[in-house]
Amino acid sequence: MEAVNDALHVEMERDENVLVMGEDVARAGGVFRATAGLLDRFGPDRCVDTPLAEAGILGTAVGLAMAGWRPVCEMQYESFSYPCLDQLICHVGRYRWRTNGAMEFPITVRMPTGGGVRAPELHEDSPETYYVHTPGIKVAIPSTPADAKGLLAAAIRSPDPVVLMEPKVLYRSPREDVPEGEYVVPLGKARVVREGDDVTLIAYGGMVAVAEAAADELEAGAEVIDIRSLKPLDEETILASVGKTGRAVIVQEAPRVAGFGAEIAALLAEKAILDLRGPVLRVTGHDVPFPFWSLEEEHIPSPARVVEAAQQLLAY
Amino acid sequence: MEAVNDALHVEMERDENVLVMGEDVARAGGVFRATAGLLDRFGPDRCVDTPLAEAGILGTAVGLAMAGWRPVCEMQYESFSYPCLDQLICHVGRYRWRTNGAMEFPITVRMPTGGGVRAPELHEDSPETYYVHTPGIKVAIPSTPADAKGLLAAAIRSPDPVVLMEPKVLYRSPREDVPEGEYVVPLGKARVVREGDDVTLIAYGGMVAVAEAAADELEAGAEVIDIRSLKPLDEETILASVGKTGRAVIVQEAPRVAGFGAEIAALLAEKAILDLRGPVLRVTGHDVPFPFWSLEEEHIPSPARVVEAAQQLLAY
Amino acid sequence: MAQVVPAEGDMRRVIGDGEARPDGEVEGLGEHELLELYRSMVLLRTYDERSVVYHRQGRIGTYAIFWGHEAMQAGAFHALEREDWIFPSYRESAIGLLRGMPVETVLAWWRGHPAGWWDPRAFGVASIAVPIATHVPHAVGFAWGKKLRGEPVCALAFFGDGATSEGAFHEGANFAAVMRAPVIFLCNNNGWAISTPVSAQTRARNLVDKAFGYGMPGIRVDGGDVLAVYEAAREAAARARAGEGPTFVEAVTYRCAPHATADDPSAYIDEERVAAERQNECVGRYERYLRRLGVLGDDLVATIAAEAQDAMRAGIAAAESLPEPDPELVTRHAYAE
Amino acid sequence: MAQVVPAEGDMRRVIGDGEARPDGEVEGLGEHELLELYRSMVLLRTYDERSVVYHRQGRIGTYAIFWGHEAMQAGAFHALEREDWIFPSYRESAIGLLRGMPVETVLAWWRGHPAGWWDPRAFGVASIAVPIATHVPHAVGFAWGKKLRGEPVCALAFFGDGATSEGAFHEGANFAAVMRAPVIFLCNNNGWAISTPVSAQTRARNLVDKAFGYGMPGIRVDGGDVLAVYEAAREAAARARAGEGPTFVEAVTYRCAPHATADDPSAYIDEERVAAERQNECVGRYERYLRRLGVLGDDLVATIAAEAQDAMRAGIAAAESLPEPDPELVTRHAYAE
Ligand SMILES: Cc1ncc(C[n+]2csc(CCOP(=O)(O)OP(=O)(O)O)c2C)c(N)n1
Ligand SMILES: Cc1ncc(C[n+]2csc(CCOP(=O)(O)OP(=O)(O)O)c2C)c(N)n1
Ligand SMILES: [Mg+2]
Ligand SMILES: [Mg+2]
Repeated sequence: MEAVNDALHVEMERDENVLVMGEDVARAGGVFRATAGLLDRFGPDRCVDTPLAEAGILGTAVGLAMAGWRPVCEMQYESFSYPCLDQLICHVGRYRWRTNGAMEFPITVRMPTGGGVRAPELHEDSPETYYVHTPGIKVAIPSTPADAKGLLAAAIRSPDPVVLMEPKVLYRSPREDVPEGEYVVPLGKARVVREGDDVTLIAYGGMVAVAEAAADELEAGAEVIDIRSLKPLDEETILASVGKTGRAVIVQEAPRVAGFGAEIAALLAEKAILDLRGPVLRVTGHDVPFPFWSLEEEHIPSPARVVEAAQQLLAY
Repeated sequence: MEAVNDALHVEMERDENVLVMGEDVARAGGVFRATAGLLDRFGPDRCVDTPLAEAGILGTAVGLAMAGWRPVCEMQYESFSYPCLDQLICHVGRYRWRTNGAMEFPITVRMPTGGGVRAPELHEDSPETYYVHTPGIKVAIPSTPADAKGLLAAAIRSPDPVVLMEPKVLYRSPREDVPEGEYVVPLGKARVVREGDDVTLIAYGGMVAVAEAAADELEAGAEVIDIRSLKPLDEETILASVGKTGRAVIVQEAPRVAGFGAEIAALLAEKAILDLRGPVLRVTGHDVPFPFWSLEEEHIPSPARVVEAAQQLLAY
Repeated sequence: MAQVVPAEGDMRRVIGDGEARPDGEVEGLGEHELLELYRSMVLLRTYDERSVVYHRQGRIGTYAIFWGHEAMQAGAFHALEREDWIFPSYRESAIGLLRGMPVETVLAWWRGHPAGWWDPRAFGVASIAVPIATHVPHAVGFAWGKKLRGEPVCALAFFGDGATSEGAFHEGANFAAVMRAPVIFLCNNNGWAISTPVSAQTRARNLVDKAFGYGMPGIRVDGGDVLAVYEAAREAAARARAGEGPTFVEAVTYRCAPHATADDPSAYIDEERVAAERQNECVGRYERYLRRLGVLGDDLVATIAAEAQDAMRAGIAAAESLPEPDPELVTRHAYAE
Repeated sequence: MAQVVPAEGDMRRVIGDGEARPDGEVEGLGEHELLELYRSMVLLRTYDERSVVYHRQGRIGTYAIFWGHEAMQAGAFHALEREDWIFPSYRESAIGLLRGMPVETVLAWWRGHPAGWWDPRAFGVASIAVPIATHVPHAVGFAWGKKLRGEPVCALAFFGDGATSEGAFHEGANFAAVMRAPVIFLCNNNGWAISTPVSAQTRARNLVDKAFGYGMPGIRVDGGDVLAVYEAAREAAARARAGEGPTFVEAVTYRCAPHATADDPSAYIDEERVAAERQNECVGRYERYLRRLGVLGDDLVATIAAEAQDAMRAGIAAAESLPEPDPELVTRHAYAE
């Protein structure tokens, strides 16, 4: 969280066209404190508390971009970004194309994502599929504080609209040292979290830690890949790893059907078919609404479920 | 189109709780004439011209369902359904679950879908992924007039919310004989359009005709499967076919990344890995906004592109 | 009479200040009804105060405090008939108690336990709406649907000042007016949307002015005056039942507690104003009114308080003795089985 | 002066009827400006009538007719400065012509050719908005953004009566009022949203009444009176530049043509009303006014008509001689390259 706040300070300092807007981002500094201090530092013109209307936030951001600004919109929770899907699909992802590439729409949409925080309903969704499937949009999801800073910087500097989803579990992660000052993690590059020769565990966001925990438990050598940038996707890194291990387990918190894990599986079924020594397995959330939190452990993929899938592959 | 109109007449006749609502559905009988005659036949209480507000249409439909109605909402074009994604995700797909299964929300959302009709932008999208990925929602897409009637009847009778996407190209298809009176095509059953032993062409909606055209051109025996019901999905029929042919080409008009075709590929990568004699290939729209119509043939999968993919597999 | 807008600028009041402003009275309310209103307010107040304690004790999760909004909630509630439906936001999470919903059900909701869901038909209370304003069209559709069936039922939707900025509120309000749906839009203007003051939410003089744009009547009342809220809601319900369509009621309150247990208002709120508002809180105002009227004394006050305390003690005990939810439950109820 | 609502019920008019109602005049408009307004109206009228023919001839695709809306469009346009931006709906597809956009560009749009896209910065005209009301927040954000930069620029958004039912309109209008964004909301109330009459769209007495709920001034004008529209828009633009924020202008017109070439209104429209409206169409009204004023005669009428005809002839020729779009284009421009 400090990492996000740090990135915002650095990027607003660096480019006076960067403007932060959203519900409760100024006076309160954001319900997760991501925008704390920006109002005092950059003033009410560049850190704006908006009315309570998400589609209005993203819709006016399109106009702000037309006026030369680089809006960074905060959606208070991922589920409250649903009202702006209309603007996102109809305009944010299409407007550059609509000008034959003449105009840029450097809009960043930040939102917390995922469960595991014991909150009421609609505070724990993982809606990345809606964003990834939308043309003209780029999507990134960090799994470490450093990436949270670096990917946000990349998103803000990107000439294209980027949806940056910040896992809530990450907000609670222990302060880990994050590079000082300007720090950019380019979009489109996955991260090999740890190397291994026997099975590839592919994850992103909050599921990276789950994959790592599973890797710890496995006897076999597990390679853990953090996709990090869902769109554009770093196919190379994924294919190289599966080319080596021949086994892939994809971990996704979102509901299973048509989740982003399916795209990874489809990629492997198309480009790694000869490498695969067994089925491509997905460990995902169920095709149900995210449950009441007393049941959330049953829904969110656990290290045990990932281990089970990996062992099934290793024994295949 | 007559098939849809026929189904609405039959189902409204059969169940007095069925209510049709939407923009221009009553006085004008729908911009595609799908609801023609309903106002005269069933009166203004059961065929309602609503204000121009899609989220309002679906949001009030939730309340109408609570009052015992079975609303059939028309979205004038698929792209104009985006404003109601918020209601769909937050409420339509969740409310039954929210009552521990006590209450039913038998809401049908009809919308035209797909391109090939030389219309201005945002009249030719294929947004099924947004709906299929949403828990609590069922999705069906007919490829024939008979299925258009039967699946709509099934949707209206379903205790669960169903999004029914009607390919616009189908509206223009020659009047083909459709079963008279009550006719229901159960959700969850795919259709084997034609049998073949060498390669399976998997498609739905407007792409089924493309797959058939490709099958005509192919020397080899192509089996064409019309998925028809995307959720629930008839895995059996798909797996049986690929088990036989060992080769699969998936045809999808929507943008490629995280499209529904990826889910089919993931299914095969998980459950048909030993059957596959080559990669699972997807022939899809590009990851761009649906183009201006002078270019639409370049975007929509063509029989030629499908043939090329199939031949690549056969030569693999 | 509900005036066709532009609505009166000042707020309607019934309860006096015990000094300059004399007490009024509401026609048709006898001693019994007056005390029922009081009981409801005390139950809500007790529920709220206990919940904040339970949260501190880690016995429930994050909780949306409604301290000071009891008059707005109870006043509106008592204007309804049993068949009427209520569409609450998270801010009215305990409104079901007034319809006999078990305390443990509401506590279970805040404990993240599936026993916190109920069948809306059992109480005429829809599920607690978490996404702002999205439940407004539900209330409208329900009311419209009942009207189509010829049933003399109306719906009441609770929402806040911030909710009026959402498209969902706008579309719902417009549908209601066009369909002449029997709905009461009860806007709890507590001055804040988390840290955003109503002055940063709209330029309208008053939120009730929004009614004009929908061609519906609007009433603005002192939301801390349970009798004024009751009278306004009763008037709106009468219009609804008479087929005259929806009414917008702006109940002016003040959020003199944090937005929720997770919130720290010190960064943005005026502590003095909060202190003043807490001084003038609605339960005390009504209690003093009833005492002036002579229908309430120390004994009854004590009895009613004790009843509420007992209900809460039993409720939390029941909630805490609920069995752990069956893990199987996680995959159920999304679809018909 | 823009009255702070509730807005006047009747419409503002300047042009008389040549009989009982006398002609008025607009301060600051000399003969040159009056004729410029006329030229713009004739160009728009010619564009529209030719387009309907081109459609019948299969030379363009489905087309949204704006016959009878020329006064509303030209009047609003001429109240703007060159730096101001216009956010049109499909109904104002040709508004760019008044800023020098080539006729073939607009025709290419209706021909489904990528040459139909333009760089909004080149003309201060945003892309044609297809989804109803969703461009309203764009205009607001642009105006707000320019204001933040201290540039004295305003934005004008055209939208219809039906658009006022959408959440996007509501959220945009509210943002504009709160941010005091220099925006002109130009609502073309032509009585219909395809087949839905405005009476089924809202219960508001007049659409301009909606301004009240946003705390912004509203003006209601006869949309067939180009001078009345011009004056109202100029007044709104002045307020915007003076930092006084947005204004809602309801231009009352009538859609006396099909919604689009694909539409057959016979099922729902009152043909007599249509005939009457066509009788009283806006170009003729203004032409008669200018003749009464003595600034326009047969020769000039003929010249201006010929100019417009020539522009269209050249435009369709240029559009039809555009090379087929490069197939490669289909995968381009969604992302930076
Ligand atoms: C669509 C949506 N956006 C944002 C939120 C986060 N949120 C929860 S409460 C709240 C403020 C609501 O203010 P108001 O409508 O005045 O109601 P109050 O909390 O004051 O009762 C916000 C922004 C939400 N729940 N739903
Ligand atoms: C969000 C959205 N919903 C539906 C449509 C389909 N549609 C096109 S024009 C129209 C009617 C618009 O009426 P109005 O706002 O009065 O503008 P007018 O066409 O009269 O200029 C509709 C419903 C659309 N384009 N966008
Ligand atoms: Mg509030
Ligand atoms: Mg109109």
